[in-house]
Parts: sequence; structure tokens; C-alpha cells
Amino acid sequence: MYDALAPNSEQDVTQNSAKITARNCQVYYGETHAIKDVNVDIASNTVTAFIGPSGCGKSTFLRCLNRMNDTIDICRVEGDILLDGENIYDAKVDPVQLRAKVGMVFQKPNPFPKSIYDNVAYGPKIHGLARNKAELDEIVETALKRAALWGEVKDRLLAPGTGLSGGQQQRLCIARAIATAPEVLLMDEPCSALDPIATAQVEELIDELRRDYSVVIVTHSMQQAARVSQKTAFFHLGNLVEFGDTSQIFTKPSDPRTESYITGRIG
Amino acid sequence: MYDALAPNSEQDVTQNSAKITARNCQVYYGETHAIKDVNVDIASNTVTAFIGPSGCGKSTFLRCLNRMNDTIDICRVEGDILLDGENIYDAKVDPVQLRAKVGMVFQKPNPFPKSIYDNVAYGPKIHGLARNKAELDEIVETALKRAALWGEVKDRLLAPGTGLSGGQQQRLCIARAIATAPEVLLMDEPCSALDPIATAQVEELIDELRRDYSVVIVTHSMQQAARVSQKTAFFHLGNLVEFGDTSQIFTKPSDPRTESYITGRIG
Amino acid sequence: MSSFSIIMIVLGLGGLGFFLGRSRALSMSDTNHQKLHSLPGYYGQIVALYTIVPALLILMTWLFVQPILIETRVSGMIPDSVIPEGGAKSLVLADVRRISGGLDALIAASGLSEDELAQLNADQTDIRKQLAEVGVAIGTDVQGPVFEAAKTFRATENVGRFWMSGVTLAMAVLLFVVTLLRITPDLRARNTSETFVLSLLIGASLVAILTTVGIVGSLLFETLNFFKMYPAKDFFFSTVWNPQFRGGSDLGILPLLWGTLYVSLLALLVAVPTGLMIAIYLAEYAGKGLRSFAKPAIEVLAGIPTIVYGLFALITVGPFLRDYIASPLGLGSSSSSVLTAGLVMGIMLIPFVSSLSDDIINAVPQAMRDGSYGLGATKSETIKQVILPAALPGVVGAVLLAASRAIGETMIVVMGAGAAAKLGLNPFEAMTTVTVKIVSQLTGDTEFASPETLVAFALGLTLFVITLGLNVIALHVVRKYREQYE
Amino acid sequence: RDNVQVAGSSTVLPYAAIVAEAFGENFEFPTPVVESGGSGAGRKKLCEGVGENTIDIANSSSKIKQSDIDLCASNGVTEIMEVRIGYDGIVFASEINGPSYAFTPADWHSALAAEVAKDGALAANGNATWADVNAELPSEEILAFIPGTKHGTREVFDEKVIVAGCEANGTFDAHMAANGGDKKAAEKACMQLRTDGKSIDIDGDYTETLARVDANKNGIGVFGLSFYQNNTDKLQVATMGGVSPSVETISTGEYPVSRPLYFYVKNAHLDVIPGMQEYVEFFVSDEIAGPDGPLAAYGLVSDPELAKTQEMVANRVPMGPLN
Amino acid sequence: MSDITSSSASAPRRSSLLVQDERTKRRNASEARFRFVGLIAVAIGVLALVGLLTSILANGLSSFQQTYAEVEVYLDPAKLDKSGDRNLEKIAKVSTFGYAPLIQVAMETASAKAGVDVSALSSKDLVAMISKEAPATLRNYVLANPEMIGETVTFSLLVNGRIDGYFKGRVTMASAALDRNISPEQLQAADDLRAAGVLDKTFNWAFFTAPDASDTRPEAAGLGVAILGSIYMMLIVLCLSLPLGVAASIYLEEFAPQNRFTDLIEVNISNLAAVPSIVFGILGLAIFINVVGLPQSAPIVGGLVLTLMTLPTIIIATRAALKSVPPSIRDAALGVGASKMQAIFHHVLPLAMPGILTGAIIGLAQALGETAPLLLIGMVAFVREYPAGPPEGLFDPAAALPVQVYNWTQRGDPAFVERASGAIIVLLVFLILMNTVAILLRRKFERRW
Ligand SMILES: Nc1ncnc2c1ncn2[C@@H]1O[C@H](COP(=O)(O)OP(=O)(O)OP(=O)(O)O)[C@@H](O)[C@H]1O
Ligand SMILES: Nc1ncnc2c1ncn2[C@@H]1O[C@H](COP(=O)(O)OP(=O)(O)OP(=O)(O)O)[C@@H](O)[C@H]1O
Ligand SMILES: [Mg+2]
Ligand SMILES: [Mg+2]
Ligand SMILES: O=P([O-])([O-])[O-]
Repeated sequence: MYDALAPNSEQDVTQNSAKITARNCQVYYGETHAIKDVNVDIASNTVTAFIGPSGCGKSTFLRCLNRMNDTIDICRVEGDILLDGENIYDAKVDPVQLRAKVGMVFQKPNPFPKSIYDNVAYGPKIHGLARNKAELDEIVETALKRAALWGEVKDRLLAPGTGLSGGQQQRLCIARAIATAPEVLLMDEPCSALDPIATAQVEELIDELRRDYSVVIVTHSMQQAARVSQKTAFFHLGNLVEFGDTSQIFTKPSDPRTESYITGRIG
Repeated sequence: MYDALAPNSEQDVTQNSAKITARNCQVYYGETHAIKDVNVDIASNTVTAFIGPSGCGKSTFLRCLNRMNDTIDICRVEGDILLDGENIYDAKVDPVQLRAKVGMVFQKPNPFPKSIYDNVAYGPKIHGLARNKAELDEIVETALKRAALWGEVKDRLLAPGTGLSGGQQQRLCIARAIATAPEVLLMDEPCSALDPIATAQVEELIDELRRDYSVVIVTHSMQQAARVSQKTAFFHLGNLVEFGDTSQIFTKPSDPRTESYITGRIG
Repeated sequence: MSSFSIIMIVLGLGGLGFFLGRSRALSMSDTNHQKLHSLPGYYGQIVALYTIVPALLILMTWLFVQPILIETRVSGMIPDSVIPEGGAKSLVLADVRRISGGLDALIAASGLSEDELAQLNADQTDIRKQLAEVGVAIGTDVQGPVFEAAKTFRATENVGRFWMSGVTLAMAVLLFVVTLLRITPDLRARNTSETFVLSLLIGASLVAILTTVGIVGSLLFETLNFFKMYPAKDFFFSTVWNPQFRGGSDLGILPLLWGTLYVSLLALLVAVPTGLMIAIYLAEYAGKGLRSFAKPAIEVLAGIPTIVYGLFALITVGPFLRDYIASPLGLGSSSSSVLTAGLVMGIMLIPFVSSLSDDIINAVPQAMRDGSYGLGATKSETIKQVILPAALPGVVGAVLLAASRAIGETMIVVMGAGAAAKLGLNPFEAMTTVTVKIVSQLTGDTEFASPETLVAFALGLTLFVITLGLNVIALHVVRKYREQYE
Repeated sequence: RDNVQVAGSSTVLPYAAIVAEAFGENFEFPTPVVESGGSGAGRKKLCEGVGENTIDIANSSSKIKQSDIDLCASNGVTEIMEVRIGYDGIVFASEINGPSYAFTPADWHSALAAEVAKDGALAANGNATWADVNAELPSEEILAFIPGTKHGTREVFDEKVIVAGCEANGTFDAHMAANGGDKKAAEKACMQLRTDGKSIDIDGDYTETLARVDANKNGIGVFGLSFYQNNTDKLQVATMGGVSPSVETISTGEYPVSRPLYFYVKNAHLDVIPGMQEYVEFFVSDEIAGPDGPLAAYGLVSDPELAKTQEMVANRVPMGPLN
Repeated sequence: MSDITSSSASAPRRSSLLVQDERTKRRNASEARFRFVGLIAVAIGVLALVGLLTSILANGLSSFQQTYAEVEVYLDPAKLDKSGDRNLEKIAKVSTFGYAPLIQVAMETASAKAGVDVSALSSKDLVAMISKEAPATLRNYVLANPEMIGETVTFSLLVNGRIDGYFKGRVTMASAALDRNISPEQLQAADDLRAAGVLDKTFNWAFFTAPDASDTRPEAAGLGVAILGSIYMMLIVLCLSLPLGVAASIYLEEFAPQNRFTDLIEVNISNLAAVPSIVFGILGLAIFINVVGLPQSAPIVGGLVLTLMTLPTIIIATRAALKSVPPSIRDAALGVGASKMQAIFHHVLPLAMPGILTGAIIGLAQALGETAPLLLIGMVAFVREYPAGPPEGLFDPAAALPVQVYNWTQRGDPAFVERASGAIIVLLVFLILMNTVAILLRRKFERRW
């Protein structure tokens, strides 16, 4: 087991101008300890990539950052997670407001059983981002364009979102998330069902978003992590093994586990 | 539009020792013409890769091959699809028997809301592949091992399959499909949520399966297609643009669209 | 052999068939099940099915036909002289049947032999008394021809039963063997067995059609009689409902329809919002404890006899509404009112909406909720804009069910809204519904073959046609909606 | 089938139940099953035919109608025996703590009719209190709970109270004049009751009427005598035409509002259903239906001609044609 | 322009999480309101139930107690067996009316023994303190034990309903003064006899076992036949309507092609739900009794009619539940080569189970409490003979619990009001027992996916 080896150093990889700060974060599913004592700082105007073998806890940790884990009964989160210095697990914090600031694209595309248009317009509507129908139309169009879906669906905006192909659904969910203009965007494997061109477009979008927001992206593609992120966090068996500049992680990983993962030796 | 350009040649790429043969296959979703006049031969003991931009009809065509499209009300299939020379859309064909022969891994992981063990054991049970509990246990273990999931779940076989991570669910679905020992295995983006190591293991599995069966795999990763497949089919806007040996497709594509896609110019 | 033991034997044979079929399939598969088309169990099932189903069908037909045949035969033996004046042959035949059954009891009790029985003569022995001793009551003294008929009846029945046992069992055994021999690995046993199950499923849904046919059939005849006595125009278009005992009644359906509509609408106005909110609260907000208590508790509301609600309306709600709302507002001084019945009926209907909707809402996949929460939606926004639309088809079903119950309810309306038919808008006035009048005209004191009673059938049929129309519309509306949203 | 099957009137039901219970206790035969479902439905069931799955006896709170007899005949039920078991008194009662009332049929008509004659001219009924109707009555709001049109009691009420009252207070003549001398039409007009909530039809049973009187202290309800006798602690009875209702005043005919109760026997079943003849005879025997029997104690006004009925039953005399 | 489309306006909003902005406040307020409305709705439901239950319990609990008189009766041969030869046939000739004098003697003796002064009562009043059921009790005893004639036997006899009511607080001295069926003197004597231990209230077992009684003896009326009848009918309904309903739903929802005919079935079923229950009674009378020839007043007919009546409810609930199972589950099963039938029975049906069980709960509740259709098939009746055990008993006349409630609420004697409420309690207990099984099962199957 790696736990025994885990040195303290691997958790203290903090940094300045942090948008989100996690301190001693633990997550349990019932008895299972899924996230073990993670400390991490997610800087603003940065793309942070979470990498690690399947089942290591990337999604779990990501869901902690906007308290989506609240919806899983057996899930328990300990430790502090600060957004702009405020503990998001504070009793006074309204998870709704939090999630409006910290948007999310889920690993499994989950369009609502509504029209494509309504899927995207839903967020802006509840947050009151549009004053009228014309504005809403524009928000929807812009979001779909940025998510590289507009061309494929512009003629069938009123068709149900569930009738799209897998990759189209994924892009729909991206469009839905960016339409609400969050400050932080959490994306769980946003390109897993996308072809290279669509992937490139989404990566471009991520880079563009970085200008104003923080973006956290979970990915299994090292290339993608290297391409889009400035910071990379490597998770393994619930531990945050290494966190640092992407270039450094991919060229000079300090932990042997990171190295083996990047070079394809542990899974 | 590309349809106008499509020469007849692009459909007549047939071959010998075909396991599955599609002739003039058309698929409609209501009014939408999703698959246009596709002719293809899927050889036995071969891995065939379907590539193409998102929404081009890969999943749709794949689902034709084991008549999973029957479950979509508005979906209509025309043309002939032959398995071992028998038309699978023949009224006399029992789709159940067909699907037992032609297994499928879906694009979105869809484990049953049952235990991990039951998920994998279900197929063998209904097909009577095990005479007793011990045999069944063994089938389940082998399948999970081949799908590279055994290590992660061997201690929690009775935990619900829906409580797994995205990538784990994907491997669970692979395990479920191979546990029934089909003759043809259709895999819709089986590695989209997997890390490189797990991906490598699944690719190894695919190669291994090829010895006895035919495998059709949908993938967005050119590298993966190049690595695992012997044949590649390139779909675009519902047309089968090009079909041939993988090496040829990736080195000397005959259609300009194939070339643009592979080199990353159309999406 | 009694039919019960035949059934038992056939079932036993079927059970045996199951095991033999299964093991034969197993042995054929050479321990490799994949050679078989279906699971071995399915082979067992088809042997059992082929053994049991045709045999039992034969048995049932036989049991149905044999008495008819025997009775035709025996009834010829009964001279008109023994039929009591004004009585019917069927009553004598009933006697014959009872005597014949009694003879079996007599033999069992007294050890009479068949020969002795044949010697027995009604003119010499008091059969009635003898039978009474073994606990079989016969209305009249048994006359000679009747007794002879009974003996023939018994003999024929025994012969018939013998053949019935023979044919049924032969059929079972034959098909048992044939099916067993037909088993090959390629036999599509699962398909056969599933076709059988499917035909059962289809049969089950045909019950609904048969019920409708039965209802229309049992209403139509008397409705036609009604329209022979009472002009259809008056029935459908008159606004007066005023039955009289001596004829000359006014039997206009309009005030009743209006009352039905009004009461049901009010009841739904109470039940649908309340029920839906309960469903939402229990499915989305309530803790496990509250939910597991409140849901079954509220379901009890559906099981409280309506008479309790009726009394509640009559004694509590009616006077309350009158004293605190209607009278002060000058809207009337009636303690029975449409509103009373609507309110109370609404309470009764709550569980129809709440429990069914709760299950549907609960079945909406969690991913939908996650998607909405992830966008920063509040729970209520998620519910209103994502969950309810997704659950809508089921919720509509629940509401339609509640509406249906509202239309069919009697007791609450009688006690809450009164029995006076009236066309009016004031919810504090007494009115009544079609269903109430169906019940009261049908169970009343008027002669049956009068328009006053027969109108109940016309009311029932009209209501049936109207609700049928409404349901057709509802089906189309729901379809339209689903086309938009799925 | 070895039990006697009886169906019909809910008014006769309590009496029939008393008899059936006593019959079951004192005879070897099983206790008869007595259904309630209304006189009309009972007679219809009786006439459904002969045979085991039809009933044997129909209770009825009104005399059988020609249409019933025709139906019977067409179904082979040719011999029916009509048994009159006694009389049912119909009383008017109000809440026990309220004022007491002494009515005449004319008061009731004036109070409940849609139109009443004022000085020979018909006018919509504007009477609000009983005192408006008749100065001698208490000045209470008019509120009457009368039997609904399904009940046979309503027929008697219409005939012996409303129409009689109509004739007495002069409205009948006005209606006759208005209808050009058509007696039938005039009677129908007389029976037209007001619809402004002063006269309330009760389709339920007497317990509902009682509950309504309970909830509306000024309400006057129409009850059966036996029901009233069981609730003398809650109700006070009004006199009608100066006569107070009781078993005696009804049997002498002094009290005007009463009706005979019957049951009808399917003679063809008499020999077939064990105990049926015995039940019928037991029902009309002196110890049951006589003036000192349990039926009278429960409020049935016993029939002065009971002996004739007993003889008829013993001889199974079917009823003749209606006259 | 909205703030996301122009890049200058889209600068991150740096509002604190701990302070809610205006819009969030508003949204949260509406959230709180919504939640509160939900809570209110639940409260309405629960309160309505509590209110109704309280009134039922308040009225009906007393029916589980009954007053009995413990008296010694001298079985006088002079009255019971004039010939003295203990011939059963002759003893049977003495009707229940002949036993009343024995009770009078017994009461006199008992009061004398207890030192209670009953001189204010006429002998008729004294006998009237005992139920009219008592002579039947004595007669049955004597016929069963003719050898006891001439002996003195101690009996526990039912006491008149009004006196029983007095001990339960329903009858008061004041009301007795107005009541022509009881007098204050009788109540006084009852008080004294109770003090002396002759009268006593005990648990009313007979209420659950005895058959119905006529209007003159409310104290003897019980639910025995009705409970049996209801059990029989519910067995039939359960065994028929649940499988039939689920089978029909599966066909319609999963197999039926979309065509005119299945539309017809579909509309038909929802329309059947709207058919007034009495019409099902008309159907039952016309088809099951007149055509098929099943007997009157029998649970088999009642059960069949109620089955047809509950079918639509179960079908509608089941179809909604089947519809709500996500298609991905079906795909998953079909994908591993399960047949449609297997996919449905192995995966879809278990997931739809909660909804199916809810349908069963509501449908059976309705069937259990329904009277109107029974009116026409002769089950709303005075039945004193117990039906035999099943299956023959299904064809014997029987009553049902709601019928008993309906009958008793119509009776003149106010003692029946208490009985009716007691019957409602029994009915509800019956219902809750029935539901508990379903509710436990439902909880087992409930899950989110
Ligand atoms: N159920 C459906 N109803 C209507 N249209 C559909 C449905 N499923 C797919 N389509 C449409 O058919 C086309 C082909 O879809 P398909 O799922 O086959 O694409 P794909 O090649 O698998 O894409 P991806 O790589 O994104 O999964 C798309 O335009 C899609 O929107
Ligand atoms: N709802 C749940 N209940 C119980 N255990 C869970 C649940 N969700 C995840 N887990 C477990 O927690 C661990 C971490 O899961 P997580 O989904 O975070 O993995 P991941 O890193 O996102 O993997 P992947 O790349 O496959 O999506 C896994 O072992 C998984 O089985
Ligand atoms: Mg994940
Ligand atoms: Mg796809
Ligand atoms: O039930 P009734 O016919 O006597 O009103």
C-alpha cells in the first residue's frame, strides 16, 4: 500500500492568490475512506488538471469543491475547503449560491429531458442573467457556440437534449455550465466522448475561460493535461500525491508514483 | 455538403470471411436520416474501429448490428445486415439470440442497480453458462480480471455497481459484456473514462478477444484505433466515407475527408 | 375421480414434466449449456406447460358442457305432471341435482350398495326423510319420476366423470411424452414459454375490454327501455331534475352533470395541490423518519370508509362553513354545500395524488437533480423545472385517477352536498351529482320498470360516455405533451 | 341453497331482521339472509325468475306495481303471495330542546310549496318562519328535512301531507284554475316544493336526518315511528292535525300519515327452499307480528287484519290482479 | 446585454459566500416558502388523519367493552320440559319467548342475593335490563345440555344496550328520563347491581366473533361474519387484481404496439377508473349472478366485482411506475442478451415495485372500504350464518366490514353508532395490517439511481 509511504510533503504544495484552498480534506463513503487528507490551492485565472488512475478519487474531490457530495447520503466530508477565504462547508454558506459560483460539468453527460434550448437556458433563467427573450436567445447561442455544438444543433434547438449523440450531450452539458457564467468551472472529463477536433475546440474554450475564471479539469489524457493546464494535481488511491506546475510534473515529477503513472507503469 | 461529393466507390469496400455484412443500411430517427446507405463487412478475428466526428452516426450504426435500435421507438432501419450470412432483421430471427451472440458495451456506462457481482453474473446466469455457484464465481472473477477491475472491487463484490467511479463503471460494463462470451463484441468508446494504464489493459483484452471473436470498437482516439484495430471505418455525417485496413487509412487515406479528419482539420 | 384430484394429478404430472424436461435438456447439452438454445429450466417449463394447459382447458370445457348435456337429457325424463303449478322445470331440476348429490351422501353414510340403490323406489321409501337424515334438505316429497331422473342423473354424471378423467389424463400424458421427446438443443423453449407468458399478459389486458363490454352491455338494455318511456331530448337538455312517484317526472341530466363537475373540480382543487406538495415534500425534503411514517399514514386516508368522511362533512365541516363563512357573507344558510363535499372529498383524494406522485418523483434519476444543483439551482427550482416535468406523465395519471374517484364518489356528496339537483354557481348551495342519483334511483322505492328507476342506467351510460370522451382528450393531451418533452 | 334469501326495502329491513333472527334461534333452519337495497330493486330481483340463484321473498314499503307483476309473469314467476305485515307511521320531529309544534298538513304545504295561494292568487312562497305560515306556530325559521325522491316515504308525505295541505289551504283550487281543471296537473303543481334551501331532500336514511336536525337546531325532520321511538331522548314529536303519533293512533287511523308495509313471496320456491314456508308463517304469527310481539314493540303498527293474513299464508293464496 | 456576453462585464463577481446577495435571498425565501408549503401540506394530510382517527376512536373504542350480568338461572323443568321425559324434540318446541320467565326469576334472585332493591321496577322492566339475546343463550345451552334441566346454572348474560351505554357514559339519567326504552330507575338498579358485582364490564370478544344482530339487540351485534366476508373478498381481490393488473400493465407499457387497439385498451382502463362503483355492482348482478349463475350475497361475487373495480387503479399506478424506470436499464439487460421478458421481470419490475405496491395499497384500501357495488349483489344484508371455510365458504352468504358499518349507521338505536365506529376501527386495523406488508416490501425496493 502506498499510504504508508506517503510523506507529509506531498500535501503541502500550496500557493498564493488561491481561489480555492483545501485543507486536510477527507471524504468517506460510509466506511470507505475515498479522499485522504488532501491539501491543495487552486489559483484563479489558472487551469488546474486533476489526473490519476480511475477510481483514485478525482471526481470525488471535484464534487467536494462545490458541495455536490451533499446529495450523496453516505458521503461525509471533513476538513476545510475555502473559496476566496471563506469555508464553503460553513453552516452559513448557502450551497446554492456556492454552486452558482462554482459550476460543474459531470462525468456522465446528464442533459435534462427538455429541449436543447431549455437545457442551456435553464441556468441563466434561474440566475436572472437575461432580461428578456432576446438576451436569453443570445446567451444560449453564445454558450452553444463556445461549446462547439451550435453548428450541429442550431436547426433543432427545440428537439429534446436526450436525443443527442454521446459527444453532443457532453458538449450540451458544457454549454449549460458556461451559460451560467460561474467563477470557477469544474469539468469532469469534459472531452472523453469528443473527437479530436471537438476536443481542440473545447480546449480552446477552456483556455479562453481561464482569462476570467478558474478552471479545474479532470482528465485521463496526459497530453490534454499538458496542453491546457498550468497546474496539475496527481491523485492516487485517495491521496494527493503531487501538485505543482504542469511543466514540472510532466518533466520532473518528484514522487516516484507520479513518474510511474506518467510513464504508464501504475494504473 | 459532402453527400454530393460521395462517390459510389466509398461504399463498396467489401472483403472476404465476413462475420457481419451490412448492405445498403439506412437508419432514420423519425425524419432524420442518421445513417446513409452504408455497406461494410466486418471480418471475424479482427478488430474493426469506427472513427468519425461526434454525432456522425457511429453509435447508431453500432446499435444496428445487434438490433439495439429496436428499443428506440422512432428509429427505423432499412437494408440488410447479415451475421454469418443470415439477415438479422429477418422476421424469424430472435433478437435475443442475436444479442447473446453480439454483445455490447454502451457509450454511457449503465450498470444495473445491483451488486457488482450480480451485474457480471447476470449474463452467464440467463445463458446458463455456469452449472453451479463455483463456476459462476469463476466466470465473474475472470471477467472482472480481464476488464482490469478485479483488484479494485474484489473486496466489495456485493456493493452496488452504481456506487463505482465513472471509469470503474465502464470497466464493469466491459466485464459484464465479456462474461457472456459473445461471438462479436461491440464496444462504444470503451476507454473514454479510463486512465492510460487501464486503457492499455483493455486494449490488451481486445487484442486477446480477437483471437476467438470479432470486435468492433468506436473510438475518438486515432492512436487507439491505430494500436488495436486491423480495419478502420471512417464515418462522416451518416456516410461511411472510407473503410479499409487501418494502416492504409492512417497512412494513405483515399478520401480527402478522411485525411482532413485524421490530420485534425474537420470535426 | 373428482375434478380436484384430476387437477392435482395433472399439476403433479406437470411438475414431473418440469424436472424431466430440464434434466433431458441438461443431458443433451453434454454439460455444455451453450449448445442449448435456452436455459434448461425453460425446457422444463414447456413440458410442464404442454402437459398442464391443454389438459386443464379440456377439463374446464368439459365441466362447463357436461351439466348442460346431462340436464337436457334428464329434463326429458321429467313429466309435466311433477312440475308444481306455477313452478319451473329448473326448480325441479335443481331438486334432481340435489337428490343425486344426496344419494352419494346416502351411500357414504349408510353403506348402501349400488344394486340396492337401483332397487330403491320413491313410491315405497320416503326418500326425502332418508336424505334429510344425511343432511340433504329436499323441499318437496320426492316423486317417482323425479327420483328416477335423479338416479339417471347420477349415473350419467358418473359415466361422464369417468370419461372426463380419462380424456383429460390421456391428453396430459400424451403431450407430456410428446413434448419430452421433442426436446432438442435447438428447440426454442424460451420463446415458447415467453409466448405463453405474453398471451397471459394480453389476456390480462383484455379483462379491461371485457369489463367495459360488460358494463355497456348491462347498462344499454335498460337505458333503451328508459328512452322508450322518457324523451331523450328532455333527458339530455332539461335543466330540471324532479322525479315523482306517480309519473310526470322531470329527469334532466344537466343539473346533475353540473353538480358532478363542480364537486369534482373543488375536490381536485383541494387534493391536487395538497397531494402534490406532500409528494414533493416527502420525496425531496423529508427525512427518512418522517417519510416512512407520513406516507403510509396519509395512505390510510384512502382507506377510511367514505361514510366517515360523509359524517365529518355533515356534522363538522358543513355547519362550520355555514356559520363562519356563508352566513356572514350572506351567501346562504345551507349546511350542505358543494364546497363542503368538495373539501372533504379533497381530503379523501389526497393519497391518490400524493402516494403515486411520490413514487414517480422518487424514480426520477439522481443525475437529473445533480445536473440542476450543479448549475446553482435551489431545490424548489429543481423540483419545479426539472423533476416535475420529468415526472409529469405519472403525475397526470395520478391526478386522473383522483378525478375519476371524485366523479364516482357517492356517500360524501350525499352527506356533504345534499341530494337536491340544482344548477347554480354559489359554492355554498346544496347540489348533487350523477353518481348520487344513480345510487338513489336504483335503490329507491320506485317500481323498477319506471323511468324514475331506469334513469339510473341512462345516467350511468351517459356518464360513462362522457368520461370516455374526457379520457380520449386526456390521452391526446398527454401524448402531445410527451412528444414535446421526450 | 339452504337458506331463505330475502331482499328489498330498507324500511322493512329492521323488522325482517328481527324476525329472521328469532327464526334462526327457534328453528333448525339457518337464519334467512335479508338484503337491503330498496323496494324497487327487491321486487325486480324477485321477478328475475325462479331458481336457486334468485331470491325468495321481496320486502317492500309500497304495494307492488303492475309493471313488476308483468315482469314476474314474463319470467315465469306466476304466483306471488302478498303479505301485509303492518303499518309504518311517519312522524315529524324536532330537536328535543326546541319549541314544540302542532302542525296541520296545510301548514306544511304553506311552508314548503313553491307557490301558495294568497287570497286566491298564486304567488311564490315567501314564508320565512313557521309563524308566517300559521301565527300559532313558533317563530322559527322554516327548515324541513324531508325524505328524498327515492324513498317511498316521500310518496306518502306528498300525498297525505302536501297534497292534502294544498287542498286544505286553498292552493289546490288556484292550481286547478291555473291548469284549466286538470286534476293531475294541479296535484303535480301542489307537490312542487321550494328550492331555496328551506326544504331539504334527504336521500340517506333517518340517521342522516337526525344528524341534520342535530346540526340545525331549528330543523324539523321526517322520521319513521320506530326510529323516533328509539330516539325519544333526542327528538320531540309534533302533532299532525292535533293527533300525536303512536301505535294506537295510527292503528285506529286517527293519525293521518302512515303506510302499509309488505313482503312478497315467490310461491314456487315455498317447497324448494327449506324453511321458507316456516319463515313466512312465523313472520305473521301472533307472537311476532301481533300487537304484543317484538315488531310492535319496535314500532311497527300491527295489522288489525293479521288473522286473515295468517290464513292466507297457511293456504299459500297467491295475490289476484291489482285493482 | 447580459454580463456573460461582454467580457468586461463578466469579471468575476467577488461577493462573499457568507452574505447572501439580494437575488439569492429572494430565491432562498421562495425556497423556504415552497418547503414550508410542502410541510403544511403534509401537516394537513396528517392532521386530517389524526382528526378523523380521533373522532373514530372516541366514538368507537367503547365498543371493545361490554357489560355482562353474572346470574344464576334455574332451568325450570316446569317451563322447559313439561312432559319431563327430556325428549329433545319437545324441548326444542319451547321457543326463546318461553325462556323470558326464567330470566325474570333469575334477576329477582340475583338482586335479592345482592341486596339490591328493585321494587321500583316492574317485572317487565327488570327483564328488560337483560339483553333480548339472553333467552337464545339459555335455549342453546339447554338444547346442548338437556340433562341440566332442573339445575341452577350460572350464566354470563348480555345486558341491555342502554344500560351498557350508561356505563360507557352514552346514556345519562337525564336522557333516560326522556327515553321510552329505559328509565332512570332501571339505571339506578343497574348501578346498584354493578356495585354488588352482578354487572360487570369486560373485554368484548364477542364483538369480533358474533354475527350481526337485529335492531332490538345492539349489544349482541358483532363483526364475525363481516370479518370473514371481508377476508374472503380481499383474498380474491389480492389474488386476482394484483397479478392481472401488473400483467396488463406490463403488456400495455412494454409490449403493446402503438395502434388503435392498444389506444382503445388504454382509454378504456382510465375510463373504468371513473366508473362509479355502483355500476360495477350492476355489472356484477348482470354478469356474475344472472348470467354465470353465482349465488347472491356471496363473497366470490363481491370479490370479483371489487377486483374489476380495483384493476384500473393498480394498472394506472403500475404503468406510471414502469414508465419511470430509465431506458438505460432495459438497454443494459437487452445488451447482454436477455429477452425482453427477462429484462422486464429481472430488472424493470423490481425497480417499479414501489409504485406497484402503492397502487396495490390504494386499490385494496378502496376495495376494502367499498359498499355501493355490494348493495346490488346482495351483500349489504343481514347475515347471521357464518360462511364455511374456503373454498366452499366463498359461495356462502356473508357480509363485509364496510357493509356492517353502513348497516349499523342506519339503525335507529343509537347504540349502533358506537358499534359502527368500532367496526371502522376494526376495518382500519385490518387495512393497516394489510398495508404493513406492502409498505415493508415497498421500503425494501425503494432506491434511487
Ligand atoms: N434517440 C435519438 N433521437 C433522435 N436523434 C438521435 C438519437 N440518437 C442519436 N440521434 C442523432 O443521430 C445522429 C448520430 O448519432 P450517434 O449517437 O450515432 O453519433 P455518434 O457518432 O455516436 O457520436 P458520438 O461520438 O458523439 O457518440 C446525431 O446527429 C444524433 O443527434
Ligand atoms: N457513491 C459512491 N458510493 C460508494 N463509493 C463510491 C461512490 N462513488 C465513488 N465511490 C468510490 O470512491 C472511489 C473514488 O471514486 P471517484 O469517482 O472519485 O473516482 P475517479 O477518480 O473519478 O475515477 P474515474 O476516473 O474512474 O472516474 C472509488 O473507489 C469509487 O468506487
Ligand atoms: Mg470520475
Ligand atoms: Mg456515440
Ligand atoms: O328502502 P325503501 O324502499 O323502503 O325506501
